Amino acid sequence: MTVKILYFASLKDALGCAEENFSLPSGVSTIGELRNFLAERGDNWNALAEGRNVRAARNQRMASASDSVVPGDEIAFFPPVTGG
Amino acid sequence: MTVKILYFASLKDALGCAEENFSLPSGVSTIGELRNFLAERGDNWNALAEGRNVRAARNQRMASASDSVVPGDEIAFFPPVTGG
Amino acid sequence: MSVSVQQADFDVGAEIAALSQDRHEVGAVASFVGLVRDISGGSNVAAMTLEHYPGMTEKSLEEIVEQARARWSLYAVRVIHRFGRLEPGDRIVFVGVAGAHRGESFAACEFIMDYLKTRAPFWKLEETPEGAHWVDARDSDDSAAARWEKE
Amino acid sequence: MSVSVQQADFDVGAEIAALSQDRHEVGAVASFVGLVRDISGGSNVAAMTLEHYPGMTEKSLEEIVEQARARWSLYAVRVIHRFGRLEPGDRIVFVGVAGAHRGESFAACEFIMDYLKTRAPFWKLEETPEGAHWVDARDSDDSAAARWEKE
Repeated sequence: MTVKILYFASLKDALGCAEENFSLPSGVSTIGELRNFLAERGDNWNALAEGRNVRAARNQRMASASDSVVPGDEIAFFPPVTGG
Repeated sequence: MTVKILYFASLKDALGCAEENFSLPSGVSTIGELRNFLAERGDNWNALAEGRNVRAARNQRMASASDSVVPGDEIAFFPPVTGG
Repeated sequence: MSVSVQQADFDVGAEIAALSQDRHEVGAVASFVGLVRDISGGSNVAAMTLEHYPGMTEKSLEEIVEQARARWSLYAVRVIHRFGRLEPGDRIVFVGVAGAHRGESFAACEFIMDYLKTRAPFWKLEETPEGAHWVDARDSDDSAAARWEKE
Repeated sequence: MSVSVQQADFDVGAEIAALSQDRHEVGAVASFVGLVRDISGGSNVAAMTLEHYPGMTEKSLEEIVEQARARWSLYAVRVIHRFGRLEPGDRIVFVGVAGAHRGESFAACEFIMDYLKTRAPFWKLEETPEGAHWVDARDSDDSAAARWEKE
């Protein structure tokens, strides 16, 4: 019933967390719901709050807030990309 | 009172002439007039006739029919370019 | 293999030559090399570190290449993106596209760079005299990518 | 020297590297290599000979580079065009442009190629099984060059 969550770049630094295994609580079934749940952890986790410019990927593909999250997924949150 | 005239590529082949020194006759003072005069030489020279897709340069810069020709000029006639 | 994500530098001449090697139908190779600049937003940059998302990086680049191949008729495409610590003048990224004619090669090369800039998971951390900081994404990169949606 | 007209081949990797050598303000090098194709208008091409107008060729290429430099802020530009007999797979032309950002480097590189195709005095004579013939200019090259007039 867990998902793997990865954080990158400035978001990783702000949260002090690169990776965690997370048990999906009831009521959390989309990327947007997961993000809101994590943002409520307090302290630095409001870096994930609505209005912050955070992007998400599900199983290594860009995802939107309405995309589902199911156990076994690899979810990632990160700032807009700046490679190239 | 002469100009140097160069011919390139398919035009050179059609005329059987790469280069000539040419005495400007009276009444020939523009690129267009020079081209018309040469086209009247007969035989293959009608490759220079109006309607044929011929470009011109004066002193190594692209020129139009109304540009002047004066003694000492280097004039060139050639087909549209196809390099690159 | 058309996509590589690596720490090592690459040989631009060899990569460009490979795109037309034994393919005499290729008439046009357009390519792009992105380099570390020594200045960014008015600050001197001593070095930068490129972080990426291993696994997703390769997938996203391959998807971008597939999209380019679906839009244009291309004979060969190559994308290399480095990660790790780089200094001013160092190469960051290479994109090379081989086609029959220049219009499609240029368009596909620019398309891949525009999409890479907004969709491939890389992030730059710059070291400046004021300290290290993450580079902000540029709005101009979003609009560069967006123009391909309209066409 | 930014323009060369020569019979000899050139080293693409060295040319691209030279565009950003000791210029750490360069972030984007766009380049183009044109090659002899083994097919043209449905005929097999065994070889082609590039004729040019010595003197005017160099001047016209230098003028095109000046126009690109007037339009965009560029750090370095390089144009090499070969003449003489070339075979399929051989390089014909190189255009490389170094700028701060990719938009201007891509645009200037494509601009130079489009203008070169319509304004630089080169002509191609192709050898095919049906004999040698001069290549006709393409209308698409005129329209490619014309689009820069409007912008």
